[in-house]
Amino acid sequence: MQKRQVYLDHGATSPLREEAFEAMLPYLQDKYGNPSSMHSSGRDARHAVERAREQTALALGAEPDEIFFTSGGTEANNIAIKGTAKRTARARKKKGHLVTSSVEHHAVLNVCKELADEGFQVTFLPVDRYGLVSVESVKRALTPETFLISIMTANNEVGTIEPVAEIGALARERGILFHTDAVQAVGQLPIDLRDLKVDLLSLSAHKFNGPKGVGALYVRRGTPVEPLYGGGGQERGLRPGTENVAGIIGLARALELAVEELPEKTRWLQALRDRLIEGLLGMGDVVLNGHPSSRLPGNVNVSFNYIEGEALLLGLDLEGIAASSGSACTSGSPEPSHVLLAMGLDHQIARGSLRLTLGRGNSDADVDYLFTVLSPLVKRLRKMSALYPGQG
Amino acid sequence: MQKRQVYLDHGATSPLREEAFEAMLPYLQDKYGNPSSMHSSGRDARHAVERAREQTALALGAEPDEIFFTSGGTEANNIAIKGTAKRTARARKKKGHLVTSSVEHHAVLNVCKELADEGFQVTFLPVDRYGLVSVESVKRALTPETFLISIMTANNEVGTIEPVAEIGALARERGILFHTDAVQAVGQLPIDLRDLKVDLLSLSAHKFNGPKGVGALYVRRGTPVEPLYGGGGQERGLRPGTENVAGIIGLARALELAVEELPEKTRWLQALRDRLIEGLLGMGDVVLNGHPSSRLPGNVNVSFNYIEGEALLLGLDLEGIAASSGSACTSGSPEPSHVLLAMGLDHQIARGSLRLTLGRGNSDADVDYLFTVLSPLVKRLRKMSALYPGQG
Amino acid sequence: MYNDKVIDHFTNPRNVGEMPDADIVGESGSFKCGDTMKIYLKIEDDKIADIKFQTFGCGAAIASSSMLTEMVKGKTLAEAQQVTNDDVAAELGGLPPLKMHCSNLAADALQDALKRYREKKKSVHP
Amino acid sequence: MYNDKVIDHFTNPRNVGEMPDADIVGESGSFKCGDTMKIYLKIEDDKIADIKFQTFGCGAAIASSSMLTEMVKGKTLAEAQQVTNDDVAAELGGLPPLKMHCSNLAADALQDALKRYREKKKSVHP
Ligand SMILES: Cc1ncc(COP(=O)(O)O)c(C=O)c1O
Ligand SMILES: Cc1ncc(COP(=O)(O)O)c(C=O)c1O
Repeated sequence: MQKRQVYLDHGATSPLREEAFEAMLPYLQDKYGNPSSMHSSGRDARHAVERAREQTALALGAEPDEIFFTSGGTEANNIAIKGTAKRTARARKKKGHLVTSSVEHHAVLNVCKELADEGFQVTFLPVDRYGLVSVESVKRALTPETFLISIMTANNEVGTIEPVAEIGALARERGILFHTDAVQAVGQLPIDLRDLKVDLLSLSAHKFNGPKGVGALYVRRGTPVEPLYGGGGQERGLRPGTENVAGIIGLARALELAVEELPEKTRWLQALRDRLIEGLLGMGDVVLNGHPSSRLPGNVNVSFNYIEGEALLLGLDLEGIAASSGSACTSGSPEPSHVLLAMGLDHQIARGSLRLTLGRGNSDADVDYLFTVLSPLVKRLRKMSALYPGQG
Repeated sequence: MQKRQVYLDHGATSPLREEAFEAMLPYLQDKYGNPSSMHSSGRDARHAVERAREQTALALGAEPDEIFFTSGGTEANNIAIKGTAKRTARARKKKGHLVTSSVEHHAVLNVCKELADEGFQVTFLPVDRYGLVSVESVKRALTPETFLISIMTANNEVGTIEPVAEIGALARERGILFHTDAVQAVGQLPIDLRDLKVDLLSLSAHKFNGPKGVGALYVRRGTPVEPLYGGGGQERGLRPGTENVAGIIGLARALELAVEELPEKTRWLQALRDRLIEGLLGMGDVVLNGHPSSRLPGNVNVSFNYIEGEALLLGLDLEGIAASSGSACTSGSPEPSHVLLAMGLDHQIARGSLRLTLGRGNSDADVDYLFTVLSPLVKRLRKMSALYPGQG
Repeated sequence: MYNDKVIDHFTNPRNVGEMPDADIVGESGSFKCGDTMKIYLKIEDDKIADIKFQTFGCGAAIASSSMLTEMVKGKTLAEAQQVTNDDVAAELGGLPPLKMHCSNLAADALQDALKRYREKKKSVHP
Repeated sequence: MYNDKVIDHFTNPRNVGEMPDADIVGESGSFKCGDTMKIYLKIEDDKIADIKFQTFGCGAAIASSSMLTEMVKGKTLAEAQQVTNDDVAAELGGLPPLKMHCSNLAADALQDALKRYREKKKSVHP
């Protein structure tokens, strides 16, 4: 008998949706031209890439010339932060100051740490117990040398939605660049760059049912940013290299659909999420991590007291359920999730975290199945635990 | 009537081969896990990526832990050159010297120029009229500060094969790192990293019938190189970001097959190439660019006196033939190909260049068709040319 | 990349060739990039009675050359003098932005011919 | 990631639980990462007559705990003293490299128990 498979890890990556796959197909088969070639097969490819740029721009409320395709969210973040740091350092002839938070993804955090090593001033803002960055703390951190604020739109682990509209307004007022890592937010939250005062925004296709290995960086017109790579001038020099044509087309199609379906999807996703949270909290000795309301519609993150997260994941996996955890043992690092620690959770609670990220294709039946599997598993692991007081 | 389509631009990009496409398919459909996830769908993806790494290593005579997947040849070159420069500068606490050639691809040339701007010493070696770098000139350029030599395996425009075995031996003898941009060579020339004294080697899948937007960097064990991006630690930290799983699998499958078929393919490709060259030279007032014998089996590059290359391309394109040119007008830059100029061609001859790159799927019939179209086109354009002396 | 009209003028250029008995010959070109155009005019009653061109250049350069000759054939010299590079590109229905400069040589060669013609007439009838 | 034997010991761990009448209890754990194991021994004739464990830790830690108890149950104290972390991992048929350290707590807890037992005996029969 085929075991039931339930995928509750859309925050890690999501299945490529059929429509995006079909849009990509011709570009994996007979439409193989290089967009830089001037012959007709090259022009077809160029045309397709530029159409994808228009679709992407439209979906975000941007202009096509503000969209730069990259190989993913990591690259978009690196270009946004290092590219503005490089440019600003050159223009001002000194290394300035940037502000970020302590709950960013490693693709922001490690970039900022490297810049700090190179002599830039970096402020890593603390967060509250819900993972929220306060606008006040951003304001207090600013100095005359601050050239960039980089705060994520929504957190990948605990789903907390940061006050980027307010931070953007502050940045604009002070003439400081504002980058937001929206990798988890795009396709899950409404984003309109006509309103949002953001200068740079990163996204990654595989988080919204597009293909892996392709992303984009939005760069508001006039934003000073330098390329990190030298090469043949593709993406108007900001990201040279032969374009991942099929990937770009898949990204644009997936994004277009995600944005179109967003209101409807948000409704059912949130309802499913809330049902899931309620059920989990009902299991006892469980705490919700992240913000109770300012939270991604698909994100659930809880900690099970007395249990280690990897053991939970393993138990779920053996029953066909895919989830993730902020446990140190899932990352091979000695420390559990920097996000949970930054929120002030103690080690044991941080290690007992379970992240369930819902997405396209999930249903009530999946949640039911999860409960069926999880209840006995939690009981079993608690009984086994050296920390569990409720025994004997 | 469908016009005949003849693709003679395999040097720009090549069609994704069926077998590679089929190997990718499951990873674009239901095998969508993130290789960093610990659940079973993540482990499947991890397993597939690591198998692809083994295949890639095997095809090149390398060890799996020496292969790092990238988003293409451009990124591989950037990491190889900037990554060693960064590391060496840090270790030696000064900016050293590197040696490259004046006929490298822009993904090497522009990187080296940027390093020069940053204060590194860079020697851009001249080439002879065939585009060859001499080992003697490399030797003479070396200084006690030289940490890297970067010379391409084969030139993308004129197909000239550089003496990388000798340059590698020299570099090894002197304790200097050697990088080679083998983007055009992999899948066209036999490469065995057990013999070749190369420390870093770049390749790009779409040049050997793999997908676009994925490549690899070979890094010999112990080679000091630093990542350029910060992020989640993928590719053992050298290239973080969620892996382009399908792309990586397509790369490995295409490479495996290209290497397997190489002896057979080289034979027919070379024969076709030589027939093509002979026919072109027979048209009169045509010169062969690049080396007559030390040349990629699929590369033909000729200049038609009195004709501008873009006009040729356009004429060919209108008859369904895809080719490329070193003409300035194809690149939108004021100067024709830096490669042809470095070889000492005068502007007019450089602008009249036509590159025909043969590959998988081409046949004698394609070459026949080319001649049928090209002869009258060349006559017509010459007759129209303000430079043509043979009129009136 | 190019529209149908440009392709038509490239494939079937009008007024191509030399004109051994031209009243005046104009030239244009950039020595840097090497594009070169020669324009041959036959002038009767201050009108362009016949016109021919030869061009070494890309598709846009050739099409612009052809277009220009068609635009000014039969025109008075005064009218011809008004024709600019932009007019030629517009008459072609537009050119890709990167190719705009390639069309410059056409009107330049015409203006060169007209200037020479005026100078020649001046020296003949002082 | 884990082999079948590890999965089996994780899913059906042997000798789980408390032992209120244990002769000696051992503990191990890293306060840093928070893995913790308790081991309970019943000792008769210098042999491990019964053994139980409780573990807070990942799959590898739990499986190692279970494996260890199975390995030493019925063994003499002298024999049990020879058992190392590597033995446990080997008996499990290997662990992923990144997980090797997670298996350390099992043998550590046993050795802690044995050491305490020796000390306890010393203080009883001086
Ligand atoms: C918030 C956030 N930023 C950046 C990334 C990196 O994106 P990618 O792995 O596609 O490079 C991720 C996902 O891994 C993410 O969740
Ligand atoms: C010699 C050479 N190096 C590097 C590259 C860059 O590869 P990619 O465009 O895949 O990044 C190319 C092809 O464009 C090439 O021919």
